[in-house]
Amino acid sequence: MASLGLALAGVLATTASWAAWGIHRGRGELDVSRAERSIHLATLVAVVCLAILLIGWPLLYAMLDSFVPEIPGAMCIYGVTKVMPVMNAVVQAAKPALIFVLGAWLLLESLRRQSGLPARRARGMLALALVAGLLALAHGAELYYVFSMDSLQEVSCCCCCGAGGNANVQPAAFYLPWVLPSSACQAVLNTLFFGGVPLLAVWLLVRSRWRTPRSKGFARAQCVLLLVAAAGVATAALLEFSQVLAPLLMRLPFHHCLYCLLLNGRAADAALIVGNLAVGSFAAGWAALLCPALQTTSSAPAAWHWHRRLCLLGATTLLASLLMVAIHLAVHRG
Amino acid sequence: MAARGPTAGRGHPLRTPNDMTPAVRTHQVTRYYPAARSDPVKAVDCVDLELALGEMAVVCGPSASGKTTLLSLIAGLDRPGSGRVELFGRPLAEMSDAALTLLRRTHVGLLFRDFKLLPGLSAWENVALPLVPMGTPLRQRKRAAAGWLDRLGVAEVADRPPEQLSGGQQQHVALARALVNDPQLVLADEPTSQVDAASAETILATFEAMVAHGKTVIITTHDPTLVRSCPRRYHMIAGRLEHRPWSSTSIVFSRCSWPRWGSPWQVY
Amino acid sequence: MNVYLNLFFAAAANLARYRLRSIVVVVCLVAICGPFVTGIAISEGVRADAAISVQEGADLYLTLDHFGRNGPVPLRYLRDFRSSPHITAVVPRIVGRAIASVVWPANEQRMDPELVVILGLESGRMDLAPWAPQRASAGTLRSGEVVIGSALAAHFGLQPGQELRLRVADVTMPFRVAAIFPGHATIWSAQLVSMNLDEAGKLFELPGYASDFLIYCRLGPGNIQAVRKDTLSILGDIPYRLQTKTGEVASYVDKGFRDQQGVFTVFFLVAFAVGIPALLIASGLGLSERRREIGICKAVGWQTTDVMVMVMFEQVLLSLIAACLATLASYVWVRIFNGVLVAQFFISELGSIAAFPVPARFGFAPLALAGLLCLTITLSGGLYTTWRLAARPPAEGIR
Amino acid sequence: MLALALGLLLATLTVLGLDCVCRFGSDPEAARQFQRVAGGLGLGATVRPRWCFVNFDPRIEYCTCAEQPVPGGYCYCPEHTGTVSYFVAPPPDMARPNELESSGQ
Repeated sequence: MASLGLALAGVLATTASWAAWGIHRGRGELDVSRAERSIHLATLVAVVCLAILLIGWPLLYAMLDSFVPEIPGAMCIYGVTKVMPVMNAVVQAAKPALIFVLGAWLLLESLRRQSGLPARRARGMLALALVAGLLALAHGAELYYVFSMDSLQEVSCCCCCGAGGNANVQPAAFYLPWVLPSSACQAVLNTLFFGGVPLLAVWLLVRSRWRTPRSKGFARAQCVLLLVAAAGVATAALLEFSQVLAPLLMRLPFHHCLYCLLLNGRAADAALIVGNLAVGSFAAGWAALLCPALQTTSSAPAAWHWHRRLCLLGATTLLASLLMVAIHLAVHRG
Repeated sequence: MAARGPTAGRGHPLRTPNDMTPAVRTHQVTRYYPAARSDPVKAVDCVDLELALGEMAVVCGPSASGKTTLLSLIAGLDRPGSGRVELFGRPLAEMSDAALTLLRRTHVGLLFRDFKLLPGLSAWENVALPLVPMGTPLRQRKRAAAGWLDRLGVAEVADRPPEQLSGGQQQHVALARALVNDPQLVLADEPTSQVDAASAETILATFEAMVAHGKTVIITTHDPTLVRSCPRRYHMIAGRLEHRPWSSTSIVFSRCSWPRWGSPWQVY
Repeated sequence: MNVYLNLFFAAAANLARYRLRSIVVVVCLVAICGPFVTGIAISEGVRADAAISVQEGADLYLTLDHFGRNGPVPLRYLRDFRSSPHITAVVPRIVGRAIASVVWPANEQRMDPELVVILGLESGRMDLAPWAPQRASAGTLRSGEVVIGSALAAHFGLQPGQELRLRVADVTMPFRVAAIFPGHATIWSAQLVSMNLDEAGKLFELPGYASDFLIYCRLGPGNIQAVRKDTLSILGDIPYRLQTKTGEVASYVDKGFRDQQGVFTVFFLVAFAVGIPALLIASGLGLSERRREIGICKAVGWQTTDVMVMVMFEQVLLSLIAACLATLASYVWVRIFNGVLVAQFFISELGSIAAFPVPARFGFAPLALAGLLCLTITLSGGLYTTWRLAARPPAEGIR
Repeated sequence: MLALALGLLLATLTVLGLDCVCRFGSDPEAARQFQRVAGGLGLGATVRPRWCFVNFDPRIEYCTCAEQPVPGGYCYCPEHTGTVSYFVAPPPDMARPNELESSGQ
């Protein structure tokens, strides 16, 4: 899948550059129309690349899980991530980041189309060519990671967790090295998660009811604030799940491992909870990026349309995730 | 214009045409087609045309004189090499292909010489084709298509594919498709060339009813009945358009194929 | 939302109208995904049998260590191990390879000798009742008798009571078939010959040795540690190798079935390298006629994006149909035709027609994986034709 | 065509569901019986150990081909290549009890 993604990233870079050149050189209406056709091809390739990224994201963790028996001492994906940690972090972080960036580009491109104006400036296509370059780098890094994974070294046991599907729990021997030492840190995390997620959801609900535009400065501030809030909630949620919620949801007291939470089947709906959070954060981020477009005359109607939908989607998924966690905790305490 | 709230449907705010805005205006519109071993072919050469709402115009001229190309440029199907085309006051040059298509979908009805119906689809599905990308539900599409087929007197063929219809019936289905979106402008390319007299009569009556309702109709034809029924007549030869009042004799001459003199001025 | 619903139904109607193109694309995808689903199903079936082999096996497997390889264990240590309080049973076992052949009367068609697995167990352990119900006398294996696998019996056409010769190096011994293992037991009993331990020792010219000791421990924590200490005290400085059921043996199953090597790596390369160009060609069938229709659609108000969305819906529908057909075809191929011709690529030494039911497990994962694979191939393969179709100027389309 | 697609999906899910419930084509009880008698024989996707035992049952034989392949990492033993399962027997662990205590197991 990574090799196919790499090939498609090359095709995307080529078509985006060809479209940018067409827009730049286009003088008369005929050239503009021809450039529009090349933009359609670039957009279509971008959609296929996004589909490959989305299909490849869960398969990445299936592949990492298949390395577990190869690495002496590893009992779950966390052990695998300790081999070549930097490259592994890059490979894992690249997928969601590129899904967000490519999704944002496609959203802004659909706004431009619905605004009815022909593409006069090539910067949209140049931005896509840049994204294609990043995509090629990400898939290249993944291929390098897979092929260089053969030179394995022993890793210390990550934590006491059942290998693969069977939950053969051994006595607590090790903690994760980066477990937050004090309970005060965990209290901060709880506050950030159980306070931040509902706040962001309510904010999105309020924004989805907006009708009249605000001033340009206020919109730009909103854009930055919402982006920061989305990123902050996503980070806090990741830490909260691995540090606090994973042991509770899996009922393994010392088991601070997000990978086991998603894969070892002890919390069947964990993937759905984390998936909802991811979709909510992405939707909030994309809604933030639309704020400037709400001011532009030509694209305002379409921007409002998408903005309202994204805010509703973000609020719904965040609240759904929060509700599912609450139910788990209630059942756990009962 | 301050940004207004989101419109009802997907799309962009269009200024609804008022009485003063001309429905169609072309200014020095030119369209050349590159030829392999000779000079580019002048399909449309510096054409100026202006039609207000509620008018009907007829364009005659020998074959390959550029009539169809002119209609394509007006409908936004094709882009002019130079010059400007404006529909309902909006310059098409400033619109992207997507916006052009949207404008065509909502404001323009097209009737082709050879009907251009999709084989394999039934008559009502052909009529409802423009409604599909607008998100109109199936039942509503079927009702609208049946209504127009009934109005044009071909309701009985609704469920039959085009291959099983006569030329007249196909032209009525094509006309119903052109009118299903209630367009402000109808462009008909030789609508009566492949139909019998009765069908031609029905088509002409339909056009006249539309003009009466304030729509604009542009017809390219060789049919003298259509020419006689229309006060505004144009003659097109070698890509050039002239507004010429016609006597009956002149119509006859236009039908034979004149040697190409390369000169735009024809004496009749 | 209605727009996408309309386009989805239009896409479904188009698949029916362009029947040739749809059939060719689906056949291409089924040809690619059929073997893929079959491979996964057989892999899961063998994994399930392997899990049973581990669960029902011994708690510890003891062999000596000769030059880093497994070495035979002298039977003299049997009493010491059996005296350990932590051990409930110790079963010496001989597992080896021999060449099986049959003495043919002059006029009959000769069958080639076969490589078989020899399993030697103590005489009291091999109870024949489950496999030879028609046998009147006592259920244990007598001297000179063997129980053979179903594939071996089918190969030589052997029935209980007939003679079978086994040869190892220059030792040849005749045996009489007492019973035949059922075909649907496991694939590892298909080419198996089971006999008494002492006869196996004679056959391999290693009397008084077993290839490994199967050690069954008492239940409870700490017993395995205790057995390890007993083993060390019994064997002292002799290098030995001890494999535990939950340790090394369980990791074999995880390691061996992660589908990361073998046929699947080759398969994915073929799927992408062949599938995508094949889709590129197949999705180009009837393109010129289709282009004219798309031109008409765009003339009456369809945008390029609408056409692209409709064509992508067509590809999603084709992928869904192809994934379902591939799964059904694979199911029929394995369950009804017993994986004829294809199973040999996933289970080696099987031959084109398996003499026993091929193990296969069809869960929902193969269907989902096949769907994702088809979608990836159609999206990538149909990319260019989708654009050629959708981005065509309406004027050219209706000329 | 949409009806065909949905019908096919329904049929496939029904067949897979029935197969999961009824376990056609396999007899776990017979397999358990055989394995109980044989003491656990066979793990890999091969019917007989043509080249070595490692893919038939890695408990029986440890194959050096996996640890010291020919230069370039390729191994000419077919047991290591073609099937859906491929076992790499771990190196013999010679841990003694005193080493066991120190590793905390």
